[in-house]
Amino acid sequence: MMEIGLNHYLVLSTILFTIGLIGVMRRKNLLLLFFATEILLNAVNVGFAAISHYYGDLTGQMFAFFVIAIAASELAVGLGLLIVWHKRHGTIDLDTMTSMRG
Amino acid sequence: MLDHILSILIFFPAFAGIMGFMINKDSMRAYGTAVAVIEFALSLWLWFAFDNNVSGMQFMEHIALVPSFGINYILGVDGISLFIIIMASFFTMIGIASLSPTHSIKNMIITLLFLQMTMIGVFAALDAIIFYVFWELSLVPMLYLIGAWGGPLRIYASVKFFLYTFTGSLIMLVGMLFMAYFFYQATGVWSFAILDWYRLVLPESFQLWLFAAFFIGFAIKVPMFPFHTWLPYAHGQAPTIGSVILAAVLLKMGTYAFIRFSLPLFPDASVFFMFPIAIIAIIMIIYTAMIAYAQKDIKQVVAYSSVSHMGVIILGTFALNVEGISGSIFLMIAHGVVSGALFLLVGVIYDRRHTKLMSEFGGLAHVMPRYATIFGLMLMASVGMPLTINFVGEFLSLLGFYQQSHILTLLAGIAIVVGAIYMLTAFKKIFFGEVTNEKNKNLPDVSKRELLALIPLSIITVWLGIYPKPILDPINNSVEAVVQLMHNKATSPEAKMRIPNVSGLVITKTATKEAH
Amino acid sequence: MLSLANVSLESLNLITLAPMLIPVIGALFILVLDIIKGGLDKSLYVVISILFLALDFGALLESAGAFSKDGIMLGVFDVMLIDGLAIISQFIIVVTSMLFIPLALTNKRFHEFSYPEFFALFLFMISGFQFMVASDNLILIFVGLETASLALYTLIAMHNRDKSFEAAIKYFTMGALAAGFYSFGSMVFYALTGSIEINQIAAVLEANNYTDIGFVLIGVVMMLGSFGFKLSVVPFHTWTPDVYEGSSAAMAGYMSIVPKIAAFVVAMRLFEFLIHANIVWLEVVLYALVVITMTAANIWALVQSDVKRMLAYSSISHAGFVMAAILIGTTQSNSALFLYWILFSFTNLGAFSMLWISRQKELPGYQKTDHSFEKFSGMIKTSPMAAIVMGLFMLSLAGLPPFALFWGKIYMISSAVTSGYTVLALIMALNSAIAGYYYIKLIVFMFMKDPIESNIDNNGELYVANATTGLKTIIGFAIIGTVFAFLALDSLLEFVTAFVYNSGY
Amino acid sequence: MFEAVAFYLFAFLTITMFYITVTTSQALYALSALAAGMIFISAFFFILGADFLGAVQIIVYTGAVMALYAFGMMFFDTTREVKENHGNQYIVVGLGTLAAILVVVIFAVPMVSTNMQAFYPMTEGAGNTEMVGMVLFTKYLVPFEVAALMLLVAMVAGIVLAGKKMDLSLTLMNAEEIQEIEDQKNKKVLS
Amino acid sequence: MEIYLYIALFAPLVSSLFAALFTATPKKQFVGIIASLLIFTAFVSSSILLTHILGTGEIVHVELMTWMATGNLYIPFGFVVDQVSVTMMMVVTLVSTIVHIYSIGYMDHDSGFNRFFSYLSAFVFSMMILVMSDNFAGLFIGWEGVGLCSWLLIGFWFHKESATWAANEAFIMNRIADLGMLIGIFLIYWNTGTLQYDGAFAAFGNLDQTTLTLIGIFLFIGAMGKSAQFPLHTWLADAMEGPTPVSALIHAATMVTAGVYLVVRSHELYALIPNVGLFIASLGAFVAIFAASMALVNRDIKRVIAYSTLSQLGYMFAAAGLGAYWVALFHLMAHAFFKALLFLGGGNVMHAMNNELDPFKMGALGKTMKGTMIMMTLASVALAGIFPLAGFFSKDLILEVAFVDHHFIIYTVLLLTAGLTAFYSFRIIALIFHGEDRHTALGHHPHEAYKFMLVAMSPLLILAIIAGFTMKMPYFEMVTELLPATEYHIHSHTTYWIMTIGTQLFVMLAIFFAYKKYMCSSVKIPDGTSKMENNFFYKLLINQYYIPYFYEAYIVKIYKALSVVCWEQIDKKIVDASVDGIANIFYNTGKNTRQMQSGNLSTMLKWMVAGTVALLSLAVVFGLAAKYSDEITIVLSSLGV
Repeated sequence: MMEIGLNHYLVLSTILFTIGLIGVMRRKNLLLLFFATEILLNAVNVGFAAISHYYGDLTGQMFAFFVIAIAASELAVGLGLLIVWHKRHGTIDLDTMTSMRG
Repeated sequence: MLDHILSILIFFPAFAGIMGFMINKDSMRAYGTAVAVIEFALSLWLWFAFDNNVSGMQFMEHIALVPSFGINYILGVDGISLFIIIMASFFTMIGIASLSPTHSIKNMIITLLFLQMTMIGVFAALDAIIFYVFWELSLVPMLYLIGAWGGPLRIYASVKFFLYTFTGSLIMLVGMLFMAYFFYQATGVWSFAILDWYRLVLPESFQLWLFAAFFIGFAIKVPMFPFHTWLPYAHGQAPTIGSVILAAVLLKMGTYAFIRFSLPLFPDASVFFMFPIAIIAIIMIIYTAMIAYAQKDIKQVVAYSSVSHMGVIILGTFALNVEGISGSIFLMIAHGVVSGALFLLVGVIYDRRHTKLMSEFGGLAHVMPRYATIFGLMLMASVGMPLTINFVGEFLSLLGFYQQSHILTLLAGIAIVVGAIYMLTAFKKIFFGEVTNEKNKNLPDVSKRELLALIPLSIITVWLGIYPKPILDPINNSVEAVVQLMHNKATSPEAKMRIPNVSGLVITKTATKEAH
Repeated sequence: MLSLANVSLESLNLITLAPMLIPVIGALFILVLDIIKGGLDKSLYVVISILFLALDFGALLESAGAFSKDGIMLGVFDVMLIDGLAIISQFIIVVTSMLFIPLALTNKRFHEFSYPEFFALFLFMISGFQFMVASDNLILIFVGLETASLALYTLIAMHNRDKSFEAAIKYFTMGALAAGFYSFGSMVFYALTGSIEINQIAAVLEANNYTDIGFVLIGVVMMLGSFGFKLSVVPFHTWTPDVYEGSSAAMAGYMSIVPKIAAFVVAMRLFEFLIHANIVWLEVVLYALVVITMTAANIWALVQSDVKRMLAYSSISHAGFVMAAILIGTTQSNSALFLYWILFSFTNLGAFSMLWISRQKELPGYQKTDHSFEKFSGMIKTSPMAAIVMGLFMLSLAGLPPFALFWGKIYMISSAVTSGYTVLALIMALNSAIAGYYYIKLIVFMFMKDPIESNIDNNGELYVANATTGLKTIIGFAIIGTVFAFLALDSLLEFVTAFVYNSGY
Repeated sequence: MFEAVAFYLFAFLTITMFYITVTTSQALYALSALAAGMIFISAFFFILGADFLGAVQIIVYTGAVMALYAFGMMFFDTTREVKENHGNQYIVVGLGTLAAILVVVIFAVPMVSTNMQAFYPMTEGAGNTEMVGMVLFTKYLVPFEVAALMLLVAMVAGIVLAGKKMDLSLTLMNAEEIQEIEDQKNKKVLS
Repeated sequence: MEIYLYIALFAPLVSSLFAALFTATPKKQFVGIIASLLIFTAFVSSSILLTHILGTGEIVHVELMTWMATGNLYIPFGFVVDQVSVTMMMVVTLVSTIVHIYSIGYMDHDSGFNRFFSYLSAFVFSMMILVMSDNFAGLFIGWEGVGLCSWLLIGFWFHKESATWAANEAFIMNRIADLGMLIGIFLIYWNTGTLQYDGAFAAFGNLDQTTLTLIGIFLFIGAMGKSAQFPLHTWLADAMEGPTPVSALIHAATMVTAGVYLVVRSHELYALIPNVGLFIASLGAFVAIFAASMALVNRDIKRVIAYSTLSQLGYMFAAAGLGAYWVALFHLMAHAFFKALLFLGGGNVMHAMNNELDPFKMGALGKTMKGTMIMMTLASVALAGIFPLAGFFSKDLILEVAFVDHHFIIYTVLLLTAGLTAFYSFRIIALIFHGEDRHTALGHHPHEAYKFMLVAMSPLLILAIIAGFTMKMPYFEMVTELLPATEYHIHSHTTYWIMTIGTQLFVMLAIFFAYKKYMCSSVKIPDGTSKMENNFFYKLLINQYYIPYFYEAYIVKIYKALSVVCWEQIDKKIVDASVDGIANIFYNTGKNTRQMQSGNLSTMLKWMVAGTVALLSLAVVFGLAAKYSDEITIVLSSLGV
């Protein structure tokens, strides 16, 4: 129990990922929803770093590195979209965007 | 030119149809008639050039299309398909010539020309995929014909027609793909050519499944009980020309396909399914005849009578002997002529009164004697009066099946009784009695334009009833080849017994002929 | 200490990068051009984009030639993987893009086309897709995917109306979730094998004889979630109809083809080796997903009242149909996938283009959405040519012979038949029949109903309101591709089969 | 021992922080918790010896991402309490299941063969940053460049979307209105 | 000789087509004349053929062309004129010539004059095909052809509901029988390989008894329909709705005897199956008395004559069934003459009475219609079989046949029938021509028919008188060249004389009784009150043993109801509804589940996660199962699975 193995990190990663998923499903405010997607990516990063460490292999770190880059650029686009929407509707609650259905 | 006459026959109407877009609306009917006449002349030429003594395919064309997947453009006719092709072009011709004034006639004629292409294509194709292409394609113009010029329920009817047949043929397509795969397994080459498939002897269990797959496609097209319910709607709602072509040619695709595919490809399965199918055919014959009797609408009577007659055709086909199959092919033509004519006749009064309910009429024989006469002739042909075209086919079909089963033939023979019942009742309701409805008092008799279509049909009805030889001979030759093929391919002893060995019979036949 | 990397330029095989770099250069060129001289007309950008795509096409031809000579090429530290799949899919991507971009030349003005950035993003997106298909490194795939997706979100939003923002946000958010799944899946595979290159993953798993099957499956599930989203597999499809409805018809048409083929290629790389390893679970799950996707999407398409939405569901169904190829996993089925998609791209692009040229800015009262069925009532009477063309596309989509999709369909069903998936083949056939209904529904509206008053008055103006020569040419291409597909079929089939086979699929 | 303590401590912290992020109704709390969580995550990276990654994490996330979010929050005026309509709480059950399954599975199965051969092994004696740089600019050169491309795309996208030109929609305007606006523009240029 | 054969065959066709040209135009006298001439030509040709055959005994056999030939089947249009067919040809052409001429007068005022001749000649043509064909298929052509013409002619006055109804009834009933015939033909083909008479008959010798019996039965079913034998007899009485010349020609002289002709023609078959023959004879005898009983009370002249025809057909079948083919044929011929005469006379009466058919409303017509009266009386005498008229020779011969063959039941029945025949024949003679004048009160002013009509009828009269004693032996000589030449002589002279005289006395007694009952002044128009009319037997007879009602209630109505059920319930509600139902299932599923696409992003995300979770659970289950597969196997096996 005290010896921290790879599995510990993977479980942590999974738990964090799950929290992210809960957030994704629970949040109605888009900004806060985006927070949850960041959590998802961060959770994975923990896993990657841990695997990388236990294998003595750099690939995992590389992946994590790119995940960070991706998270950052997604943020830019996402915020752009939110800004446009907010300008027009004054809200970023996703319950307001249900004009298409069925 | 004869080398490519089939391609010309197929694509000339389509090309003319495209050109038709440029024609002025007022001249459209003349144009359509001209094209159809040329097409008919071409098909007659095909007949004259046809060698009656050859039982195999003639005028073969072969163009590689997708050789790596075995799809090729192969055409050819034999005695089985020749006359149906001629009939298709003939009916398009008289259909267009007798077209009553209607809205958007230009679209209608172009549609008809495309329909003609698909019809001839189906009967000339010798590659399963090419066959399928035309088979499916024929749905589209028909869909439009019913949907755009039909009665109040036209959209329901046309969509039902389309989807029903489409569904069936997709299952058939899976069957075709299987067949090609089996061919590939046996030979290492992909091929969809029907003549190649003929060479393949399949184990019986495969045959049964494939037969079932093909059967669904064909049965819906025919239409066989219980897949027939699209037909009354389609006929009931279609404009006259649509019903005529549907009854005369399109339904024949199914029965033709049985002879072209099911029988020679799956002889054992054919024997296996012979009795179930015969029972279905008998249900079709009697049950639909009874339904026809209960109808209030003339067109529905004719529509259901079509189903009933198709039952006899199916029965003849599954007689699996030369007499029965020849008879069923002849009956296809006969039924085409007669039911086509009947639909045209129904169209005549519909044009005048815009109703098809029998209760609206009565005593028309007083007002429209010529009409009544022609109707009477066709009615008699429809009930199978000897010396009319229908009798030859019905007689041969039933005669053929009698070899397979006595009791079932006896039941099927009830056709001639129940057929008479509904037809005569309908005739009585429309033509006999006093003229009770004011609106009928001054109906004009058949016009020249209508006679243009009806007279040739009447002549054919009687002529081929008296002298069917010109048609029966080529059919006979090809059918003998098919039956022989089936006999040779059959693996189970039951099938060997059921399907006669024609070459064994030839001797006796010449002997009989010499004796006379 | 680290020794300096000693890399020769030849071993990098930089030529493998050429097809991807050309659109990037094009995009940068457009951006620079805009900085130097603003306010240039969109037609210039359209043509520049086409030119660069043509160059791209040339480069692809080059790669194709090289591939048929030398086989699979690896490049730039083995990150790039140029095999048959990559080449065919890039051809599809580039050609479809070339056909798509002239749709910007509309008669009416739409917001997105007034931006040079639109064209730059578009080219970036193409480059992203090309990277995605030309690699088996999960990182590069991920980055390429995100590049393309981010550009795509923006392109959708740039249509600049409420629905398009809504669509973009929905797409974006779900995309972010899918990215999460993707990275988690990659992590599981990495944890299992220590590698993130698909062929090595396959090799290691093979060597371990799939001992940790539970872990493999978790990775597979995550990947399925991610690619299910991209390929709009039910139940990950929910974005599709909304996004199609929200974006312009042209963009919707594009989306129904290009992103999906890219995703298909990756899915093929990722799942094929698992299928071949006889992982029953994956077969069962894929089977179920394929059937559900085909059928459910068809059923929902039946009840749509908007043509574009109907086409959205139909493209879901088509994607499900094609997914079957991955399940079957033979050379024939994989070839069928590409064949199908090539033929589908012509037809679907044509159908969406027809919607695009009939796009109105102000909707009359009877029309609730951009392309409701009522809009097309009696089209044959007011605008016959357009109706016939649209009808042709519908028939082709329904799989009616001899139009393009029919050939794809029979080849696909045949591949199912050949591999013993008889029931699947029947389900595929029956689904085509269900699909027949909604395609015919549009034909019914166009050909059999009476036109709405106002449309008679303006003589069917609305159906071609947006048309210009450029658009008509594209539709012409689509018609030729749809109707005369059978002429090109043989060479196409041989090309595709050879490339797929030589890539080891 | 130290490792274990650190792990559990930071695990607890990150989980708490992220939990707050997804549950709190105060946007500001959420933001702060997220930032804190991110920083705690970088702690794992340091524990695991991925120094460079840890640095990047702090710089990019806490520096750039959080700043952007903060700007966004100010823009959207979500500093006050966020009202969200959480209709169906059944999802929570679903999530519980999901989490449980995942955790159980990963707990239950001890991970993988240990004799894994590293494809890009860490070199003894070299610093993490150095090693990362080595791999990044050889093996992952192309992805790196593509990532740059992606950032460019994101930048362009952000500029376009948030730009002033999006305020007026040519898509929704008819031809006359567009003409009018262009005339006005030309006038401005002329005057 | 072939040319005469063709003339005899095709002259009626030409006549029909010629008349058909004028169907749309108003009445043209010359149409009738030319048609009659053409039929007469046929008669002359037949006569020439007859003399040829009588002279040389040579059979004329031609083959015009192939009709159907496929596979093993070969059916030509072949015609044969031999002793049997020439008899029929003579009867047919002679009676039809007379009927044609008669019709010129009878149809004088009818607007469908030209059409009538067209139909009538067409009938003659069909009948000629029937009798002249040399194979069963050709016979079937004529068989159906006469059915068609009968339909046309019964329904000639198509504005009358009853006429068209009767026409359809006749056609459909005949069709039922024709089905039997068709099956018989199929049996012959598949067992002998040919449909030619000579070929088939030659092959019958090799067939087993069962097959032959089946063939015999099915062919006889065909004959039953055409000859209106029980239970297919109802149409004949109803067929009297047609114009009277039609009744005379078709429903007395020619068509209805086709059944007898078929049996005679197939004598080589029936000779091999005496059991079937006995059945035929028994049925014939039954029909004879059955029909006669209905004729006793009927109040419609034409129906009475029709029943009498039916009864006589019973005689013919009795003879044919007992193997006395030539006797049957001879009676057929003789019967044709006097029965046609009787009908034509009846036609005169009808004309005179403005189509009134109830003899109770006539009476004392003898005063105004002397010629008709004489003719009808003589015809009735002939029918009753009084010496020396035709009926005596032919009918008594049948009685003798039955007697000689020791079929005493049949004999008794036929003898009784002879008495009944005499009674009902003279019942109507008495009611029409004698007794009180009951018609003037009803406003009828009868007049005699045209002279030429009477003249036209006279050959029939002459034949009815002389045919018996002049022709019996020559005919026997001729026809037995082909048919079995059995002479039926009662060996004991005493018995012979007792029988003959006894029969004559019995018949005369019946005539006397009829005159006594119906000539007296007390005869009134029945109004349903008299005691006799309420008698059970009277009711039974007047209602034709309730058989038509039975058919109506239990066959027609049920068929109708069943048809409606098939359509409304089965076809629409089951077959079609299930097809639509399948389509609707899909559509409704779509309708009900489209809510899944709520348009809410949160829901979409939930779906996506839910999908993944579902797949994950599957994965975990599978993964665990794979991992612990050994344990699972142990547990399962311990559970006995």
